[in-house]
Amino acid sequence: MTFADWISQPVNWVFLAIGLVVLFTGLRVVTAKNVVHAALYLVGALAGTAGLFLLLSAEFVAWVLVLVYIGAVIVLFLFGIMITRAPTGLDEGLDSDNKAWPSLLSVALFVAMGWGSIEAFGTDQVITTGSATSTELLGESLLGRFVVPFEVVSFVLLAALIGGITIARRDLTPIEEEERASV
Amino acid sequence: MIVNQFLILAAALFALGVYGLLVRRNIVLILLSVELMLNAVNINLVAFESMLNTPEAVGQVFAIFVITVAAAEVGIGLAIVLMIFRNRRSANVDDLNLMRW
Amino acid sequence: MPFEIDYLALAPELIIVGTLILVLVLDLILPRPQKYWTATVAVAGTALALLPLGLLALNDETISMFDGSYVVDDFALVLKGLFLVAAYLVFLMSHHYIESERYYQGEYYFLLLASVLGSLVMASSRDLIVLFIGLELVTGPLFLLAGWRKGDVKSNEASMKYFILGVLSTAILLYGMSLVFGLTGEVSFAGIAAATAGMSDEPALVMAILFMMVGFGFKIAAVPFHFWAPDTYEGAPTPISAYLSVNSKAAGFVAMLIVMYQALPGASDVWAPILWLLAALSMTIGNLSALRQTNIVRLLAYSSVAQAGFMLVPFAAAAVAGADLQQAFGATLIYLVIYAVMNLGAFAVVIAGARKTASGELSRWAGLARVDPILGVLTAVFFFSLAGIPPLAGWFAKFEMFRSVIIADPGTISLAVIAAVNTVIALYYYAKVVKSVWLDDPVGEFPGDAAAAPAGSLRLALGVAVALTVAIGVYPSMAAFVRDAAQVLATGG
Amino acid sequence: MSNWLVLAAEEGAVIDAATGGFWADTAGIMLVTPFLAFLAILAIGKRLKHQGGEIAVAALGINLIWATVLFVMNMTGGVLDETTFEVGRLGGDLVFELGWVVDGLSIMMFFLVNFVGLLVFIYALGYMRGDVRVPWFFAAFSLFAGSMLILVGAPNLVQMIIGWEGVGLASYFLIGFYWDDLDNVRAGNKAFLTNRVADIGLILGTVIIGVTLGSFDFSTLAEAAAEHAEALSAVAFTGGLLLFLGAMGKSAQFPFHIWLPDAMAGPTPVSALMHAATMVTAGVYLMARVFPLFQNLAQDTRVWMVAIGAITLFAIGLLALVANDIKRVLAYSTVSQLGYMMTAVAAGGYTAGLFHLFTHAFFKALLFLGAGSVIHAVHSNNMSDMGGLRKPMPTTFWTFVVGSLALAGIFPLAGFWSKDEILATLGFEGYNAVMWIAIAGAFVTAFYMTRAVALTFFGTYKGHGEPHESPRIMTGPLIGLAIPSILFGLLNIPGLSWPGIGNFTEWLGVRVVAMGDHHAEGIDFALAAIGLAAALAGIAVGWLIYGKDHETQEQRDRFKVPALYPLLRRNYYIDDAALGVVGVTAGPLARFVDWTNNYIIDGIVNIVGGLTKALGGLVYNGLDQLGVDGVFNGLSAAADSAGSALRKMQTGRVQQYASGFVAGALILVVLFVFVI
Amino acid sequence: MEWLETWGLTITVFLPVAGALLLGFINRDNENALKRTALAVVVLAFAASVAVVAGFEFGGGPYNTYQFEVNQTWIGAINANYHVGVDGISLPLLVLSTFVMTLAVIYSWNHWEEPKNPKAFLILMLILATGLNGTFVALDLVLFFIFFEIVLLPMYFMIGIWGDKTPRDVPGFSKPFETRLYAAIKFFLFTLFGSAFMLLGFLALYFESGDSRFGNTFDIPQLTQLGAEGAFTGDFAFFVFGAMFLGFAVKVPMWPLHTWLPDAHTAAPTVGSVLLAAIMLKLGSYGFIRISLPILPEEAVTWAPFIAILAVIGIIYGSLACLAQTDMKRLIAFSSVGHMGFVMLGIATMTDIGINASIIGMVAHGLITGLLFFLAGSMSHRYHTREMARLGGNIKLMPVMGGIFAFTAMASLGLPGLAGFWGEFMSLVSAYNPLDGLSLGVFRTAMVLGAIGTVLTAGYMLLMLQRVNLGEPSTEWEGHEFHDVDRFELTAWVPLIILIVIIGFYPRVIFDTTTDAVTSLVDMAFGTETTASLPTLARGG
Repeated sequence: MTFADWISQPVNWVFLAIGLVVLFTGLRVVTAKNVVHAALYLVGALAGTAGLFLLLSAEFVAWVLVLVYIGAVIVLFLFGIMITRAPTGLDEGLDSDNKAWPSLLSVALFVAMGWGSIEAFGTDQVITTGSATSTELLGESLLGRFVVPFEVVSFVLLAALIGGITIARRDLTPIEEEERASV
Repeated sequence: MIVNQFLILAAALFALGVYGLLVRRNIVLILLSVELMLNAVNINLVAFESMLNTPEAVGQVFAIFVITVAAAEVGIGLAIVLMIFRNRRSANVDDLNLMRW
Repeated sequence: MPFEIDYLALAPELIIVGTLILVLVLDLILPRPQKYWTATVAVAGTALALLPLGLLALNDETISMFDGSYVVDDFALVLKGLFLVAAYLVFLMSHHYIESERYYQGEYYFLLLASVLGSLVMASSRDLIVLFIGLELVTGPLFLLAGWRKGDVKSNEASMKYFILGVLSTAILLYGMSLVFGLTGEVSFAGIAAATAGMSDEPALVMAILFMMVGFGFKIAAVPFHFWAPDTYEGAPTPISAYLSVNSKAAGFVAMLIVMYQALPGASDVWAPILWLLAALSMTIGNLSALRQTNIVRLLAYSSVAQAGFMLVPFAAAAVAGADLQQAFGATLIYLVIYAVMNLGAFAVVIAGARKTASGELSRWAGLARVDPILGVLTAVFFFSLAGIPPLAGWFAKFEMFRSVIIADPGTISLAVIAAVNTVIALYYYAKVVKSVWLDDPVGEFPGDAAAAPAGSLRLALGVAVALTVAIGVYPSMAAFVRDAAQVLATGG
Repeated sequence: MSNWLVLAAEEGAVIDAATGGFWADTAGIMLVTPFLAFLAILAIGKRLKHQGGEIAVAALGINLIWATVLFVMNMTGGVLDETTFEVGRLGGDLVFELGWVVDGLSIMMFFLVNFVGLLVFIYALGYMRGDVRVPWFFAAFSLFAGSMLILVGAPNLVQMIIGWEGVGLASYFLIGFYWDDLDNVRAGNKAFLTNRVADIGLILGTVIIGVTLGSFDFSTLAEAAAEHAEALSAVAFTGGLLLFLGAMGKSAQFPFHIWLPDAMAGPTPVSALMHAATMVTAGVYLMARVFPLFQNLAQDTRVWMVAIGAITLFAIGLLALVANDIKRVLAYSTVSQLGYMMTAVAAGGYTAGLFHLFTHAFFKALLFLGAGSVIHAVHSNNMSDMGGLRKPMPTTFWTFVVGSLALAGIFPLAGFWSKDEILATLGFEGYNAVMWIAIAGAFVTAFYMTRAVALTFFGTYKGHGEPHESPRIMTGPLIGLAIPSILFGLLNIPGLSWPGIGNFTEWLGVRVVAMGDHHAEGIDFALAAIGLAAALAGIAVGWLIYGKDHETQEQRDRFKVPALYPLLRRNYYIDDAALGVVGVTAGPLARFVDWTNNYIIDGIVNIVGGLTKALGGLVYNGLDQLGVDGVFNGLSAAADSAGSALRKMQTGRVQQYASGFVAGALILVVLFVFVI
Repeated sequence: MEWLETWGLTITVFLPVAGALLLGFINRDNENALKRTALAVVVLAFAASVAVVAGFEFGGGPYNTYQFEVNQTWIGAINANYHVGVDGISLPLLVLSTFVMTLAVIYSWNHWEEPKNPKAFLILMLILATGLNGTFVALDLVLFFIFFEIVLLPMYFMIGIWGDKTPRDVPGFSKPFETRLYAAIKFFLFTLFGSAFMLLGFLALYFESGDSRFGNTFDIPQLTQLGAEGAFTGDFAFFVFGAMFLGFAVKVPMWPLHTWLPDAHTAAPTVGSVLLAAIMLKLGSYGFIRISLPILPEEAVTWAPFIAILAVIGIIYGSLACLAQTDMKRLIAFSSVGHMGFVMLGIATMTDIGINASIIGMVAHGLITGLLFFLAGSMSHRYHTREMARLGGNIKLMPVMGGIFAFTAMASLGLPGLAGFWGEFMSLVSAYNPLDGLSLGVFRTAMVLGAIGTVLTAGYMLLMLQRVNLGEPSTEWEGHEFHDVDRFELTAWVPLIILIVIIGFYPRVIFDTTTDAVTSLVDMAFGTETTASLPTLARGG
């Protein structure tokens, strides 16, 4: 199919719009000179992604993305930024001076991946049956066939939680422990 | 819509993430870049899913798992950042080169 | 649709789950002086989890659950056994180490148990998602445990490096998996195997395999994905380094084995050459780097890189027409088991030695055997075993490894020669350790409490390790049952 | 050993021989007793009166009984027997055997070795009294005799080698007997090594012949040679030449004679035994043992052998003219006499050569012992310290004169007959040139012996102290040797077979294969006369030059002049024309030979030795330590540096690790996706 | 003796290691108990080996039939068995091993190098004994490999701990090493380098035998059978032989793989050098005879000239190197290179005579060089130096020791009538007429060069005697009181001397055991009965 046929489909305009947003914000995430801005740009990128998911009629995943990331993760990030007192203003020292290698690598990586997928999938269509994937289906497979990972992943979270706390918390001095014990 | 338009977008995001991971000094920003990469993966999965329409929507399930794990990663990462910050008053990776050869 | 669940088959996992919850609870209620109970519980739990394995081993029919995404067969059992025994030894090593250094104990064992759980799950996984989650559960806690010596910046650095590279590898791995999914529309290995049958010339598939290999390569610390290993091993608490070098490496290998032999047997002509290269690189670079190490832990780190290379060697044989896949598969597996035993032993020696020398620097270990001959003997045993000198277990591992690649094929033969040369290089630095322990004159007094014998638990660990090392070495048939287990899986190939 | 007799009978040249019965069967005792003596002396020698000397004497005494009995039996009947034990089978039909063969040849040698040996031993009892390490001396001495006997009794080449090397070893011990002085040790080394070099010939010859024949036995060799076996004839030339090479070493043939003068470092009795009966005769004996090989197959080699022998007998004889050390004079003369024997044997004069060997043994031993007795008296080897000794030492003097005359070949002493026989053979075999050389040699021989006698016993005494006649125990053997030196020539008068006992030729004839060598039917009086004349001329000239004693230093230097101061000498000869002739001929020639000896041959040896050592140094320091070893060190060093290079990669910066990570992945992609 | 049949070898092999365990329980201060136990153990092992000799049927059967055979499953998975047995070829070496080991223990009774610690030393010796004995009786490649390697560790420690402590510079390295450390590591690496390839070769055989009637097998007799039937040929076999060649050649050692030897010998403690020279070097040449030749006959023939050339280079080269030595022990060490050169030359001829030569050469070299190292050790023990320049007149200071030294030197230079002669002479004999089809040119040149080698040998031996034994003692020893040989030394040495003489004059003691086995070996492997000889000239009568 030619670019003309492609662009003639309105849905692709939408895709183009969202895609550009995602790309732009993504670029800013890795280039922004201000930490907080970077975090906020990530919000943009994720939101865009959610949009794409909607295009792909994966609503449930889209909302999960929004909730988990924009709801939790970003907040977590901001906390992290605050606590570590990363310079919230402009900061030239955010990036390492040597950018040539990384850019080269990432471009090469992009080329390789892109080429590979074009080779593989050519112009395969995305079939969207208007109706979104039913949440029920997801639920069944999550609690059915994928119940093991579903359970296990909870341990991942639990471990991350407890371990994170233990690692991140300020250790008590022996004296404080005495008090703690006496109470 | 063809699947490749999503795939290439994802590839671009992934590459950006890699770039960030290699360039950023501040550990928090490195984490952000990692999120970009994982996100790219999600795009792939979902796009594939809607291309293949597997009976159990495996792709989307996979994506959900990835999101969850990503969240956990962030938690772990930030905890480590805090610990380091507590000891070194800095979240800069360049300062972390005590150990070499 | 409801699934019937065989709880006996899941018993080991369930027992571990129970144990780690119990550990959490105990950690909450016990006052600090009594917290060492958590260790005891952890050890007991691990030991207990070994029982159902025995029962399952007796009836050798394969139990498959959840659309075959979770399977308990001999192969899985062997690996679970390996993981549990290794974990058991690590716990024994940790006990005194953690307690004496006043680290958080409850959480420590909790996280370690979680990681063990992950490895158990992974051993049974026949499905990309389960595999991925399993791996994450293995690795996630370790990111934190690597930094467990919170006060020590080296430890922080260790965990940071491990973490950043870890997530990078995870991302790449996932990208690969997503491609596989996209190409096949399957996540179950059986399905993938069926779908990729004639697809080996598909660049996307090659790329996918490569990306997944990057992920696994990170876990097993294969060159060029090994950079984290030395730094992390050095910085992390020694028992964790031991765990990293054995369990998490083993986990990586298991993942690789299952994926390659179960999901992608058809594409062996793709991955065999790649692994050929990785093997050669890992052996050579790992050994050469190890030559110059002065810190014994870093030396072990590089040695584990090299050993990973040796374990990869048999994979390369899989591509050769008419190669005995079971043989190759079994070789890696046997190597894995033996390596686990002797490497844990080596780390145990390091812990015991560090208590005497209060240093990981080889120079300070000089003449250690003078004050503690037994420790000296153990050092000799484990390091020579790693070097592959009969009649210590290591020789049989190397032997099997060579055996799998001596096929009339230039590729494998050349790899065999590379391996042979590397064996000699490796010898040099293993002997160097033994040399400084036995032959060199001590530099001054040993600062550590030179009189202090290793803690009881550590002694037990050493005892088990040395017994296994010698026994397997003298009567390798002990380890041979692993091959039978291997057949189960490799017949797919 | 039936086949021997059968074969001998076929050849028809041999009187039917008895097997020798008890005495032949037990002849092996002779090979053993000296070794028992060796051990016994080492064990208890110290405590005995003569410090073990008596044991040695006893051993040879016992041997002499057997030797004599067999000798007589051989005279009367002829004895032919072989006894062997298998000591090892190599697979194939190659077998190692030890044992002893009793036939004319070996009996003759048995008698010679034991008789001369016994006398020398007895002499040594006196000579060595009060010397250092006497037990060790007699032990080694017994070893010397014992090894020689093993060599003589050898039924095959391997045992021959054993005895051969044993003799070499013993000579090494004895020459280096005064090892406190490293010069003597070096002399011993020189002797041993020179022999060892020649032994390459013997060993390789043995190998070639042995393997070709499938047996090392002399009998097999003789039979094969007699039958002109083509397999043997194929290797005959090489093998023969190699064996001869070995013989040259032991018999000090030119150019291997270099070790002999140095061998004088040992005590005089050693020299006596070494030159008379044991060591040096071994070469000739070997040639005689394998004679059939040369007789029938290896004719081409004989030319060489004759040439070598001729050079030796003349050139080395000249050396004796200029030597000052009396023992050296005798040593050179021995070499020259060996030249005679070798030439004879090579020319086909089997009997002639061996007969000369036989007679020479007696008078040469006599001369050495005489010299020893003189040295014993004046405590110096140099004739410049002697002179006028005939009065204080009559017995020594007369016996020495007898020996000299015998050596010079004066009728009717032993030497005359044997030398005449050689000349006759040479003439008969058509080696006329060589014959004339031999005659010239006879002249030279007489010349230097006269010189020796004159300088030693005539004129005035120039040494220190008051020389005395040696004790009875030393003079006794002198007399004991003088008698055979006079008489034994009669044993083999051409054409004369003594009733009942026959003659030397017949005794020797008792062999596997008759030698068929020429034995003159009668005396060739012309030739005899010429030989005798040459000898007499030699004596005359010698006496003219050295007879009168001159008192003043420069005058006494006169006899040294030809050797040392050419200018002086030429002036000197001007005022004495008669002597001038000899001077200008003999002098330069002698000096030339002397020079070649010292610079060319000896030089070569030294250079070779030096080079070898240098090469050793090169190989070791250059190659081994740097090269071969260096490779190893280089490799490990390389691995080492490679290690340190890799360390650079481990910068400790996580992001560089990460880039390595990604780069690695990418490279793999490029490699396996795009390249492959 | 049914019992002996089954247990004889196993006892000989494993008694020492059991003894080592036993020693482990004895207090290290209780020196006498330690020594007595060790002695008892080695004596028993020796007795066992003698019993084996007693029960041995001489001249029995065709090649590849073994006596006292035991064959038990060991590693079923790879079909590797505990298969041991002796034949005429291995028997003498086995006895040599147990015998020398006994003497070594006796000698070490009152000779402890620094740091003393008899317990450790004895334990190492016993482990070593097991390794050595085992290698000679192993009939399974894997088993052989194991024993072959076991030998390494004790020797490594012996050299490394009790070795020579003087520092020395090593080309390529910045800082000087202590000799012992350098030597130990070097020895270790060289040998393992070789054996790594040897293992590859074994495995290759294992796989190649896959489609044979035995299936994949490590069993030496079976492989020999196959080899004789021509199962292994072509490039494959060529490389296999090469791999095994590396393994064995390092151990022998053959030029240019020999450089570990001088360092190891020089650095090792006396007993260490003795065992190294007397027994360990034989493992390599034995491997050639037992494994390389019969299993890969065709390749053996292909490689033979190459081996012969290296052997001869070794002979000449070793002797030349000896001439340049100033260190007594080092000189003796280099002499081993030459002597083993003769052994290898014999093997290279692929004839019964040659192989016989090599075996008796091994035994003789074991006895003689062992004794030489004993002496060198005892001397440097007394003089505290091995520099020949500082020695001299030794025979004056210590007559008995000097005498024995002279005797041994003479034996070592291959004096006929002493053990050393037969090996050298016979390998020359065999080299004159190698196996049909081998280049006469190469081998006869080798013969000549070898003969020249004997002269050089004599040269340096005499040089050594001159420098060490003869002349006036240097003034620095004035006033020193040197005690001549003590009774332990005598008990250790006299048996060796006697054996050297006996073998010298009556080599049958060896040949009667070996000849039949060797002849049948050559017959089986190369299908020829013997070196060419003239039947027409078989002795008449």
